[in-house]
Amino acid sequence: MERNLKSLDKPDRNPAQFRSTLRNKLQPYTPVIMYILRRFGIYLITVWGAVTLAFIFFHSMPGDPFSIIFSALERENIGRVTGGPEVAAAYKRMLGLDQPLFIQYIFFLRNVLIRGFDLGPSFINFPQGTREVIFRQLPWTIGYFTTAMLIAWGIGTLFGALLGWMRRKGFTSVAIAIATLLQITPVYIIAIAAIILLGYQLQWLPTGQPYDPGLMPNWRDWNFIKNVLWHAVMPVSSMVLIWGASFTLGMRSLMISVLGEDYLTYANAKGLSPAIVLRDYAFRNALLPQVTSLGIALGGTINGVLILEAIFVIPGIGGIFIRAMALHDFNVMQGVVLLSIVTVLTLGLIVDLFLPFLDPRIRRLND
Amino acid sequence: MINFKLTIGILLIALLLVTAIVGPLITPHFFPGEDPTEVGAYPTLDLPSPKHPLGTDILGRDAVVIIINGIRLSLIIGVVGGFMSTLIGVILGFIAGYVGKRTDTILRIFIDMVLVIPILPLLLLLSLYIPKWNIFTMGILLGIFSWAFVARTTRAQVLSLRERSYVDLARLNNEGTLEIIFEELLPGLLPYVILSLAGATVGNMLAEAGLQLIGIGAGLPPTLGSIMGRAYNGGALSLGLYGQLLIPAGILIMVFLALNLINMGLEERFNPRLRQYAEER
Amino acid sequence: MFTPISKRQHFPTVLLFMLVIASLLLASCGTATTPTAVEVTRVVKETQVVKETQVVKETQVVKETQVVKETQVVKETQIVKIVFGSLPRDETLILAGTASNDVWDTFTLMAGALTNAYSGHQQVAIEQAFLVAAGKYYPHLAQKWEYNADGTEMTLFLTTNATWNDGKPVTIDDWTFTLDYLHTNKDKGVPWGTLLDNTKYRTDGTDKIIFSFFDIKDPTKPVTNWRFHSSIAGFVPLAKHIWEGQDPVTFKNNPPVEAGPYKLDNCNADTKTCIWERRDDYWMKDAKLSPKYIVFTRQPAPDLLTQEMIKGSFDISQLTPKLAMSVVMPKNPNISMIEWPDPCPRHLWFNVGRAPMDDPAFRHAMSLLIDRKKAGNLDNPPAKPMVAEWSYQGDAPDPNYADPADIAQYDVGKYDPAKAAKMLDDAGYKLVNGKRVDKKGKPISLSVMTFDPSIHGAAVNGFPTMMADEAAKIGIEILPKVVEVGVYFDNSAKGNFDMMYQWVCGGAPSDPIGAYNGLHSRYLKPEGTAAAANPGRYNNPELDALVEKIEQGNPADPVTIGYYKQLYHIVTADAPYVPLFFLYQGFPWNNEYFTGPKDQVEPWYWMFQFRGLLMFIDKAK
Amino acid sequence: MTSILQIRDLSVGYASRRTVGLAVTNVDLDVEKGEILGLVGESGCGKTTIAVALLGLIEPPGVIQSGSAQLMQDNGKSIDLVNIKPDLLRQIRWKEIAYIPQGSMSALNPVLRVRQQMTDTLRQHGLNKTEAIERARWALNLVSLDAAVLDKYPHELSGGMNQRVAIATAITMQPAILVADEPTTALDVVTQRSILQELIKIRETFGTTIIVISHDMGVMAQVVDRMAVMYAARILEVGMVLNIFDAPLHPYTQKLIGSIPKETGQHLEGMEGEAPSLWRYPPGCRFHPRCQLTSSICMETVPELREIVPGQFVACHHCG
Repeated sequence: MERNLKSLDKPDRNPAQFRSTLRNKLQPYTPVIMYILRRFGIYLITVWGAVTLAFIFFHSMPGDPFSIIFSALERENIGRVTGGPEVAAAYKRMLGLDQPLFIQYIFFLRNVLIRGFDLGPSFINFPQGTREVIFRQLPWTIGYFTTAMLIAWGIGTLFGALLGWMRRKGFTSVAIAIATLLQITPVYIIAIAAIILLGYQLQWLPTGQPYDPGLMPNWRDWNFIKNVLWHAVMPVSSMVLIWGASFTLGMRSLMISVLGEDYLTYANAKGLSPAIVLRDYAFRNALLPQVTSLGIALGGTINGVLILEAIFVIPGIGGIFIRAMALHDFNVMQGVVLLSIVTVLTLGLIVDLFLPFLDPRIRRLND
Repeated sequence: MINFKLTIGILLIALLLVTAIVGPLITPHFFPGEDPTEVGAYPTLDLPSPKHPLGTDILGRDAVVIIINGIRLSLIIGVVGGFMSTLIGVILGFIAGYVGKRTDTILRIFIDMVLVIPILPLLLLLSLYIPKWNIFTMGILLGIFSWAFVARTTRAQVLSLRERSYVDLARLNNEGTLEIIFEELLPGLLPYVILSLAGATVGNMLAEAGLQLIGIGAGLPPTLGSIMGRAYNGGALSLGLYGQLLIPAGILIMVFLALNLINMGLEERFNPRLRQYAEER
Repeated sequence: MFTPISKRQHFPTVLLFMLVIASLLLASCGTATTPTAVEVTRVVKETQVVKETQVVKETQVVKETQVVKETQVVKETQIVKIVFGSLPRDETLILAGTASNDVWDTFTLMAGALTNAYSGHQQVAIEQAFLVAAGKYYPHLAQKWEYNADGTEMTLFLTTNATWNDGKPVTIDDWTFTLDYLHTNKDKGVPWGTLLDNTKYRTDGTDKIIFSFFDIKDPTKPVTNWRFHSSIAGFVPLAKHIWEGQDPVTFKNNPPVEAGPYKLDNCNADTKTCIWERRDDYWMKDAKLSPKYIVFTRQPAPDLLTQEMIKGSFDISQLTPKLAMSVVMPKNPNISMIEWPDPCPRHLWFNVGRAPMDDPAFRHAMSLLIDRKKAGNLDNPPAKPMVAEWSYQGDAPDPNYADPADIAQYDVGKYDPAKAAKMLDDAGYKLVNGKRVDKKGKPISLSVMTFDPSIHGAAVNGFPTMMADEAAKIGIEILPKVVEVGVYFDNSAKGNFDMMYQWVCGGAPSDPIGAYNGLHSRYLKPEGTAAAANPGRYNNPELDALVEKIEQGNPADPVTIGYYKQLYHIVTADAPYVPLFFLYQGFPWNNEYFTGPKDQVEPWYWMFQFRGLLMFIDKAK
Repeated sequence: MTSILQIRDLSVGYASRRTVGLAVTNVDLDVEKGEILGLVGESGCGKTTIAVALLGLIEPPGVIQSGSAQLMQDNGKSIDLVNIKPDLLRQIRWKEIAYIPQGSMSALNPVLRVRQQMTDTLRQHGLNKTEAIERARWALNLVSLDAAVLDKYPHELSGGMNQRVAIATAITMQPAILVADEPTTALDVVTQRSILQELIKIRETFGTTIIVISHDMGVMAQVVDRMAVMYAARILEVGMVLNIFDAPLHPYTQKLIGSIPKETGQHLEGMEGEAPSLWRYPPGCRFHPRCQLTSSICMETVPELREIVPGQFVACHHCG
């Protein structure tokens, strides 16, 4: 070990030795590499499995979008569109929905993998493509929820750290009680409460709509951006409230468990100032697991937005999903689900792969 | 020594259960000779009055009564779903944790898959094709597709349990697998199972409510969620029927609060055992 | 080798990020981004003043008049609210609806784009041959129609001075192109795609198209069709120079080139808002188009919509009548209700393909379980019980079309559980320990498919529950089944239901064939495959024959009218469906800037009928 | 020789809801300058608590009931370690009294490199970066570790290396007193020996006073000059290690010594009964339930430490 360490410091120029030193260098990390490969393999399998699961699920749904759409059309505008069933059949032929499920599955995989997330046309928004529909609205979802999540994380981590650090002070229990209450409140209830109070009773904040209907989207115009932000205040802050609370509590318990560690006693024994102990020993060690939780939370975003987007009339993924569901537009549903699956799993993968690099403790576990 | 949080939590739950069970028996006495839950029994969307403290709903039923029934229905959905998901979750999680090795890997992958698919709304959609569609089927469906989380926590617990020395001891005394499972592991697992059950129950209640709120999975007798949803989507506030929106919401929060109190209380009681569970959540 | 991430690297970034966001939010607080009102100056009147001067000379008097033209302009200034960026409120008609779809860049009547009902394209941009409003035909792209003596041909007289909104004239070529184009693409779900299946056309000059009708099986055999005008009335020709060579499904037609009175200003998918501006070069000079701008936008959640209506931000919205009348109208005197009977009467359909619904006695019994009055009162304004598909307002039906004796005999629209029980006993549905069993001895358990109150109102949602209560008393289990719209259409088209609530459209009082032809066996499909009509799988040769006779007969002809009585008799006696009620729609209308349409007009502003409504809207004084 | 540390009547306890259980009861102890003092006893007898108290690390629920621990500084002034202002305490820590933790594997911060963990203390006590690093290298050198260790994480080092790092960290400020709490637990015998030799070396180089806390008589035998035997929060016997090993006076000590294997095949006598918990100590002499000499007095009065043989103090009614 010792010799090995020396060789780490000053590698020899002699090629033969250099190779050996190189081997020596790599040798301790082979377990890490193996771990990475294995984890990545599992990731691929999971993605594939989940996507397949979703595919089978959607395509075994009883409702068939075209007969729904056209029987609806026939009833809605009388005497204009006729021959609904035939038309529906024609469309199904056109889109290969009459093929056996396995063939459809093959095509589906090919389109998604080779043609870059091409999920065919959206049925209710025909002829628009699913990809277009989703990617046009994705930015809103990301903009709102990721921002909210990050803010919540930042605030939560800070508060949590402080609450944990002053765990013996009386007043923290109040803060904790509040946080707990917030954390357990279903987010949609907070949302509705905010709309009722701030939007409806006091009429301080705009509720829903990404910006004033009169405005034309123009991201160079400061007024427009201000308006968008102004409209974002209520949704974002209500999400921050909820998520911030849970992040706070998470960070606090992390801090407390860290504060019980031997190395904290040792740090105190070394006569370090509380500031340094807090910064370098307590916070630092509690932060990394907290990063993990952020990664996981971010992954869950898309699943979490359904109700909120519906309540705050945000033109995001959730809205599309709900409408698509109502008319069985399973291409779109599939797209959204696919997106969320990949996001969740990828973030999980990133966390699993990079945390060891950030947190030596975990690296030790893997070796 | 009695635990404050635990007591409060249990009291809240008890209160709720009593309302859910006894309520429907009492309410008829306040409406002699009429059925307050009958569609069109009274004018629709009436303002609160001594007779109808929360007014009437869009189908002309007394709001108080349908909220009380709503508690019952929501609880049934929650409990049925809770049992369902706990059953599946615990079994799979247990297998994954106990058998370990490749089985574990495969099951874990499967669990992750189910966890990432936002399957609940789709399910409610599908449910509309079920000919006999009632709260029990609803609960069961919710359960069938919300077991993954339970499975994950259970697995973690089993993993930590089977490393305990007494289990090794049992192995060394070469007890049979079943003996080990039933005498050593399951007793240790019980607290988590109970908590998962409670958690899953409340989780399902809230999930149902949330979806009802945005009008997915309509077509049930009025659960708390659909009462809330109809109030919100029917402009209850402008009409002055605040209660029909706020009270169901309050009840839902209360349920969740109670559960968390119990959870925390138990943690304080058997600290080391449950802390890990708490961190899992 | 691996350096641990240091707090200095990522911790302040989070802080910084938060600061930025926070400051932006603060910066944006309370800033009004659009002007809300401006001062405009309008010329109110111009007068010419004539000046007369007299010049007197010694010798003779010459009177010369010199006319000095000078205009004297009286100006007055007033404050005008500005909405949607730059539109003066008093010239802008704002329609708030439940816009939901995601397509906002396609302006065609084809396929999926048709589900985009709230862009305003089909309301104000397109031009139809005739506008149908309040039962009258108003000539637009066509002037009139003439049938030949035996009704096998119809001549359509086109308007000649019409122009597309890109300036090009609307010619007969556009018409013929459209007819063929739609027919060739008929399997893509285009409107009027099947028009030429049993019709051929020829042109006569530049302003006449002659349609002749033939038997769909044997093209050489001419048939009569006295109702062709009603199917061609709403016809919308496409601009040949735009559409030629385009695929009807994928072509976006953006910006829309149409012959209608309004041009697209812009559409916004995020806020689901479209702004339309009146054409200066609109060809029909005498058309009454009061609003200069028409805005279609999405309405917020009910409580907020209520606020908006009180503020008068919208001219019409789909606010529930209850809210409008009890909350909005007291606070805003300008709001008045437009109420009108929904022209599509509501029915309870039976899946005749399934037992025991295949038994007319059973169907009548079911009908007797429905307390239509009570259910109707759930709605506001209350839905009126009805006895005939086409008898608006639920009055006694026109004796020319229905025999009051039938109504009495088959107690149409009656509520009488006792009698229902008796009928069931007589028909052999015995009570076995409290449960009524069908012919096979199985306890009867049926479902009634319907909607959530938010879709078609409380009455529609409530009656199955009432039915269930009554049925339970006589030992039949009925499960009300509330479903999503999509599931509903899927199930109804595929006959996947026991009983369901559905509406029957097209029963015009003068010629209610639309109320019956949906029962024709030509639509019959096996259960499980989607059928265009006749969801109940009803099959009755007698009815088929009558329907065909009426379809070919001249509606004005007393003989044809005679058939209606028989038809009504069959339907009431056999009850493939039973009438429930007429719904009364009610929308709040804001009279502050534009006075609302008359009550008899349907303010269907989410459909092409709105174009007809426009003729009844005046600028408020 | 002058005593550098005088512990007088020190009582440290742990507060439960109702009572306070004393983990250290009225302990008097003098530590001579430059000696290696051993503090020995079964686990849970309060020896570590003493160390913790000396380092001022007692945190709730722990409380210092009474007593003092006077530390004589070179300038002749003396500081009471157990009741001292936090900031003053922070100053003298590591400069006057340093600490070698028990199980340094868990005592070193896993996410910081050794470099930072060794230098931040020095920086705290006013050295600049380069000086600090120099000092760290020097210290590591002293415990015969390669400077490359500086750039490693604790988990990349072996247990022995971690222990050396801990020692090196402890001596960076050349403290007057060094408290080594179980310095050799969880180490293999060879490493144990070398670690102990490091301690001796340090004493010889700087004349540092070292308090070694251990339950392992073997350790005592190897390094300690004087040792104090603790049982149930009290000190039973203090004396030169050689004397105690030759002639243990207190029955408990006798048993402890007796439990060390001397030559193979010799039967080891165990000790029946077990040490009382800090919640319920027996009255009188706390060892009497397990003592064969027990008489009525043992059950009533607490024996004082008495100097039986010169330099050897014993707390027992039945000695001498």
